[in-house]
Amino acid sequence: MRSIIPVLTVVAAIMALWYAAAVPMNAPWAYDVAKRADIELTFTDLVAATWSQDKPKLPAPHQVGVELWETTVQKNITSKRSLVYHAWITLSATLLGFGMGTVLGIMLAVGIVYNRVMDMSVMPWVIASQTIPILALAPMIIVVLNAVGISGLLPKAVISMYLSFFPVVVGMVKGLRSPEVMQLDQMHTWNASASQTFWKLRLPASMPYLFTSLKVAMAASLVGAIVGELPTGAISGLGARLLAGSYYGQTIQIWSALVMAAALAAVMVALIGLIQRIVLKRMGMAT
Amino acid sequence: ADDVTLQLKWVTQAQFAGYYVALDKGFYEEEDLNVTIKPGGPDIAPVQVLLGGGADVMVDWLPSALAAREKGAPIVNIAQPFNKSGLMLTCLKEHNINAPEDFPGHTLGTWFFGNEIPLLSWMGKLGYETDGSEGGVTIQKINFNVDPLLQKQVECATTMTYNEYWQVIDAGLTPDDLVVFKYEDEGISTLEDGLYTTEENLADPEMTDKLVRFVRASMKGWKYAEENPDEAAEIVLENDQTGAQTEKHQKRMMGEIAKLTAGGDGTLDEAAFDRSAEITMEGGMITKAPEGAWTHDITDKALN
Amino acid sequence: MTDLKDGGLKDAGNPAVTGGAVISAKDLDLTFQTNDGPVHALKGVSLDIEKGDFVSFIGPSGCGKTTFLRCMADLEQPTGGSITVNGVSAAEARAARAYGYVFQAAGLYPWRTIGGNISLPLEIMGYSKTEQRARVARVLELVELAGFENKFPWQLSGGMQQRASIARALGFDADILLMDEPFGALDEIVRDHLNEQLLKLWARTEKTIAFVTHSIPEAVYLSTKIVVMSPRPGRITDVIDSPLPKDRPLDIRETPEFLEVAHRVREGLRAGHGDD
Amino acid sequence: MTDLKDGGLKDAGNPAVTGGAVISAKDLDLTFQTNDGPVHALKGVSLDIEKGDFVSFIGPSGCGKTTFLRCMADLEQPTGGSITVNGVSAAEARAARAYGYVFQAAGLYPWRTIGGNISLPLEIMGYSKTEQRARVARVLELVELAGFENKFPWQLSGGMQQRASIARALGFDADILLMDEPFGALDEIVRDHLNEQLLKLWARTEKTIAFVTHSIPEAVYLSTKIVVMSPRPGRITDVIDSPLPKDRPLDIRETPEFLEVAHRVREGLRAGHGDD
Amino acid sequence: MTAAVQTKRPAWMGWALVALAFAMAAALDLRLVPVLAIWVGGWVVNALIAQRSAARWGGYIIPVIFGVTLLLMWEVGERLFEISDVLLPAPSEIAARFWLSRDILWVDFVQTVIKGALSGFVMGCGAAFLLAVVIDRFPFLQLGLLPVGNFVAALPIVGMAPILVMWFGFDWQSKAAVVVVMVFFPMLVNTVQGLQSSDAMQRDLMRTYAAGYWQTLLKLRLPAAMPFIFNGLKIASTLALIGAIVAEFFGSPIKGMGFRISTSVGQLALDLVWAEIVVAATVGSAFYGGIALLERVVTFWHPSQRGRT
Ligand SMILES: Nc1ncnc2c1ncn2[C@@H]1O[C@H](COP(=O)(O)OP(=O)(O)OP(=O)(O)O)[C@@H](O)[C@H]1O
Ligand SMILES: Nc1ncnc2c1ncn2[C@@H]1O[C@H](COP(=O)(O)OP(=O)(O)OP(=O)(O)O)[C@@H](O)[C@H]1O
Ligand SMILES: Cc1ncc(C[n+]2csc(CCO)c2C)c(N)n1
Ligand SMILES: [Mg+2]
Ligand SMILES: [Mg+2]
Repeated sequence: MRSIIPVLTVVAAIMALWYAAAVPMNAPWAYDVAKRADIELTFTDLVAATWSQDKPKLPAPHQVGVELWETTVQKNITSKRSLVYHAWITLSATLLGFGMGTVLGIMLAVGIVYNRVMDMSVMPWVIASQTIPILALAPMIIVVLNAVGISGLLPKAVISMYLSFFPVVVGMVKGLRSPEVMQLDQMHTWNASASQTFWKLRLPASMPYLFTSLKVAMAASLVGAIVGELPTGAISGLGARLLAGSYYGQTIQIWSALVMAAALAAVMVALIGLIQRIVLKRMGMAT
Repeated sequence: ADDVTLQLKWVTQAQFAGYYVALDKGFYEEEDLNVTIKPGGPDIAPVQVLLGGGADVMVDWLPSALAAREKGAPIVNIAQPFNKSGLMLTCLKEHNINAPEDFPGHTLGTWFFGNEIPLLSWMGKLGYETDGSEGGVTIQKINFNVDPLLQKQVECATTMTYNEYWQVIDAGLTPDDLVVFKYEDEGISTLEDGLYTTEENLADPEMTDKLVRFVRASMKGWKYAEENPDEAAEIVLENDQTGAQTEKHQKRMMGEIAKLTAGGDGTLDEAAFDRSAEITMEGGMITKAPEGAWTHDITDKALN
Repeated sequence: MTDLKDGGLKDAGNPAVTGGAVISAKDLDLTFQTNDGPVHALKGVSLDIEKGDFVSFIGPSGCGKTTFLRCMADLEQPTGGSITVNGVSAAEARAARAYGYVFQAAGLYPWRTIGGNISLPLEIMGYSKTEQRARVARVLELVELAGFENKFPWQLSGGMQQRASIARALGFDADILLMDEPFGALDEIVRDHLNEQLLKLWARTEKTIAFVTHSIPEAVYLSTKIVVMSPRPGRITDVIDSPLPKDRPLDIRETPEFLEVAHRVREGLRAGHGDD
Repeated sequence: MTDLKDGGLKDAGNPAVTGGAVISAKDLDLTFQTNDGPVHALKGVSLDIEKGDFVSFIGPSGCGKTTFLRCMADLEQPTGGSITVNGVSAAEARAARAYGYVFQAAGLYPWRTIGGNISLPLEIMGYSKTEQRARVARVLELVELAGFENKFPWQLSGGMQQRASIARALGFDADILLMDEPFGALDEIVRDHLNEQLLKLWARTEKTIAFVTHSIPEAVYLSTKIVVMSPRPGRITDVIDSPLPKDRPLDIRETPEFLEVAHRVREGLRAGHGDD
Repeated sequence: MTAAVQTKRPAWMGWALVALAFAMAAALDLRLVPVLAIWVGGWVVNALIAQRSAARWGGYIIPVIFGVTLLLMWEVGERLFEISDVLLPAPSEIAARFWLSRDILWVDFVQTVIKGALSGFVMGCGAAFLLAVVIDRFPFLQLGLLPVGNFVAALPIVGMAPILVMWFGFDWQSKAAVVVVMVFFPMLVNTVQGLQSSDAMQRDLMRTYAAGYWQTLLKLRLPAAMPFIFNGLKIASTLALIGAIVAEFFGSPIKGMGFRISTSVGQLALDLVWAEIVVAATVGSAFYGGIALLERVVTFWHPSQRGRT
């Protein structure tokens, strides 16, 4: 709560900067238009012109705001022109991919922690997999899945999964290894089985790491869903909006889709944060 | 009903009105077909979808189809609804480019994905280097929109008569501010939106039969669209799932598209094919004249 | 506490006890391989601990006390010699849950309450819920932490955490207790109190206890046998049998016998230090 | 060590010393606001420490010993009363680098070697490189860690780390030493040795020392004055002036005077415990 | 020690599982059998090595064998299942293309990695580091900037890239800008957290010395922050390369890895696409590995570096 004033200050500062930047960035076009119409621009004319272009290089905040308002509040949410509808499409792929990525990530992490061969062989390849540009792979993934008759939500979710399992693996390997030697020795003195050690020690000890990586994974998953929406053709979802906006030079539409995506990510991450706080509190680990 | 899946080369827009009209007006149904239309996008190569089994027919441009064929993809043109090219190069007048002689020293933006071929052939014909060296031009890869032209990052940009050109106009420029070079006029046009399928499909009589019916219904759709452009545009808008298209733009696009399909019945014009293949070869996209890359079988059966 | 002894696992490690020592180490060697050469943590260590013995280990830092205890607990594999616990190998004794171990640091799980921490080994060993509750209550009483059952470890002072960790090791019926400096973090008064309690528990239950400490008075006050160790390589330099009676009020510490034993231990220790 | 005293900053905090106590607390209050209500860590604490005094603080866990020391060091702001150090406010004294502080835990920086850790305050206070080297060598000698200069903290046992942290506080010329249970992790022999060394240093340099401990014999052996504290709220319950001479061999601990003082301290402590 | 906690399952259970897998594969498609056999073979070899050697070289050889196993499965599978080269080329074809196109790959590498990724990485991480130090000094900024920063960091790169290309032009500058945006916040957040990670006692110690702000920063907070800073650098290293490549999808001069990948897909030159992917993965892993190595040197004192090899 105490951060409200600083946040508002920073937001205000960013808005001011944004408005200011819009002027020089959109000015060349404004001058062009003026020249063609053969009029001289005063400074106020210029500012007014740069903040109200149809296809600005940098739209003014209020333009994005108006577009957001018109495409969310003023549209029926089942309409194809509603940003909420597209956000929902993207969100469903995001959540599915996030779920799959989390499960895959945890399974890999358990394998790596419990199996020496996996520990030594898998990790470098997991890292390498993340250095492959996903935008190059995404179409192939879509096509291959298409070929075996899978289309719609799942291919996008697979790409989400591809991006989101990585932070989970890294975090969970660290987390599952976070119990101290002494704590493991204690389990040993009680002759606890491997599964008892996992459920009663390694897993609870890894919780803080899990939640931190889940937050990163959620953001990555959203990016994955959007990337997955590009090569499936501009069908629907925020990615399609970005794409369509880009083909028709609709900067404002791009920006509003962007802001929507960021807001979506922020909400989901905040949700994970909330769950984290509840779980860690019940575990007595809240800070 | 028999299932047929069509893979488009681009997003849902009036460029593909014929197919959407056939779907919407029940022409496919009349042929006992159950057609699915898959929109395309920038990163999807329809050939891959076709070969991967994700589609039975695709819309593609001839140069990229020939290139794919040479790469080992056994695809064949079965019909050619577009008999004119809509490709052109649009320059801002302020850069003083009024004729091909003025190109040297300027930056020309084009889409890649095979769309650069006609431009490269053209430059080759004009005798200009394309690497930005003295006396040549600079070729710049641009995204699929006209921003680089408007932002003056390039001086000329590839546009389609039916789409990007009008985006330039919508941005506030007038035709007087522009100089356009139509590929059709420069004698370097290649065949655009045609229908392609695999050799494997053609070897299968059942499949051929489906394709015959598909082409017949599609051409019916095209003719309907030509005659009722506004209604066709409405149908396209209804099928656009992004909700990003505008009515004004699609109606105008349909008007332009009709000019490209006018006068054709879907049968491939061999002369046009040979010319396109030659230009593609000059551009270096293929190395030898293609063989068996087209067939009249389907159109012959469909139209009689 | 006596009734606890009737619980489940008491007999598990007992078969061979009648025959000899509860813990018997013969010529034990343990060498750690480190990057700057081997460290001889234990060398030629032999010791027999009889049933009901209270044995203290004392010696300078790094002399191998913890290592020796860990060998008994099968937490460390000796590189030479042999060790048996309850007549079987240390590993088998561990599998039979023959001992409770109190580590040098408290090591409570931060995500479990004090009660949850104490019931953890009970859960693992499969005690029933009601049995768990009963035992937790009893041992909390013993270490004077009743009422703190639902607090989390970090809500307690260092000394209280240490006591909770002792309670955890007492919760189940092991005949052997291995304790590594359990009272290090406590002030003198609390320490005296716990010393008394431990002696009482030991007298009542006839457990066998191995106890590491840095405090000479504590070692003398508690033990029937004091083992003095010396470092580099870690070895036993002296084993002192205490002449003190089994029943020991706190003020026994001012008797001449006590001071005499303490003096002997101090001399032994000093000798070990001189070795360096 | 005496020659160290000629170094740079000796006079910094001295102006008012002649007038009165080196450390003077008057009616000190310190209340921590926590989520389940205020904790009165110190309440109405008044104490004068004269130049050259060796004052020990003893009391049950949580009675405010550490808090009191932190107030002297300007690491904690009292919520009431006043405290002066060297006649000026604690903050000014800190700025003048009037004291060295040994924390309850060693707190060495893991990325510096032992030598690097000891020279850290010297770097900050602007000693020359050669001076730094000389001082590091001297204090390492003092705590018997010569030869470990280039080891990293985690390569040392707990006791050695503790000694390094003591050495760090001795490296520069502060007239006041504030030590919070510095010998907690050490075994009896080493502890005795360091007790002796500390007494010698104190006698030689006439430093003023405030020293927290849990051990009654240690408090009695070292101090000219023993302050017994009691918790909830933290306050001083007894101040005992030691009748022992300034020159104290180790075996003074077996004299009746010594035992008499120890007894008095124990009684005071016990009374504090009874309060709960 | 800890390894002993894991109970050993009898060996026959493992073999029974393998046999079952083979039976199932054979039932599905006979061609799956050799593919599976390669997998099992590679696994067994690795298991043997892992058991034999706690030694260092095991750590290098095992991932290599694992990778070779995957490649072999790919190659054999590709041939057996007769997958079209237009969909997925075989590793041998990719290798051949790699060799033939060395000069193209090199030009692309310079354009994308050196000019785009590296410069963006340095600028982004450098700026984030400096801002983190400033933020750390002014808690007001920290309270305000970090939540907003998290929001900005969530802006999907595929949306940002075209905008940045529009702003900064087609050449490497816009690629660097994309990289800067991508690496900025992970680095910022990690550094800020790192600068706060010194514990209370370590800071109190500095207070007792009446150390100044800069002394505390240099001698305490920065060293203590290093593990976190390296975490940030590691994340940034993989992001940098991806960012530069992705940005090229949205406009570029006619060279660069992203350019090549996108145009080659259009031309169905999938072997060249994969050759570029191989370059990207190799460079990315090497970059990551280099930073991990540096981390080991700089933060040798941190428990995570001391404990495990
Ligand atoms: N895991 C290990 N690797 C290498 N050396 C070790 C290890 N554990 C202990 N040592 C070394 O073995 C010797 C004995 O250590 P041990 O912990 O048994 O001492 P200790 O008597 O318990 O000391 P303290 O009183 O400090 O607890 C020491 O020199 C120590 O450095
Ligand atoms: N930062 C803090 N916030 C809240 N309460 C605190 C804080 N620091 C200390 N206390 C409380 O103040 C009281 C005195 O603590 P202090 O650390 O001074 O005790 P101590 O006498 O040094 O105990 P010990 O012997 O365990 O070191 C305790 O009850 C403690 O819980
Ligand atoms: C894979 C691929 N994507 C886009 C185009 C170019 N193109 C064809 S139609 C069209 C729409 C014009 O409004 C565009 C941009 C292509 N040839 N191949
Ligand atoms: Mg020990
Ligand atoms: Mg304290």
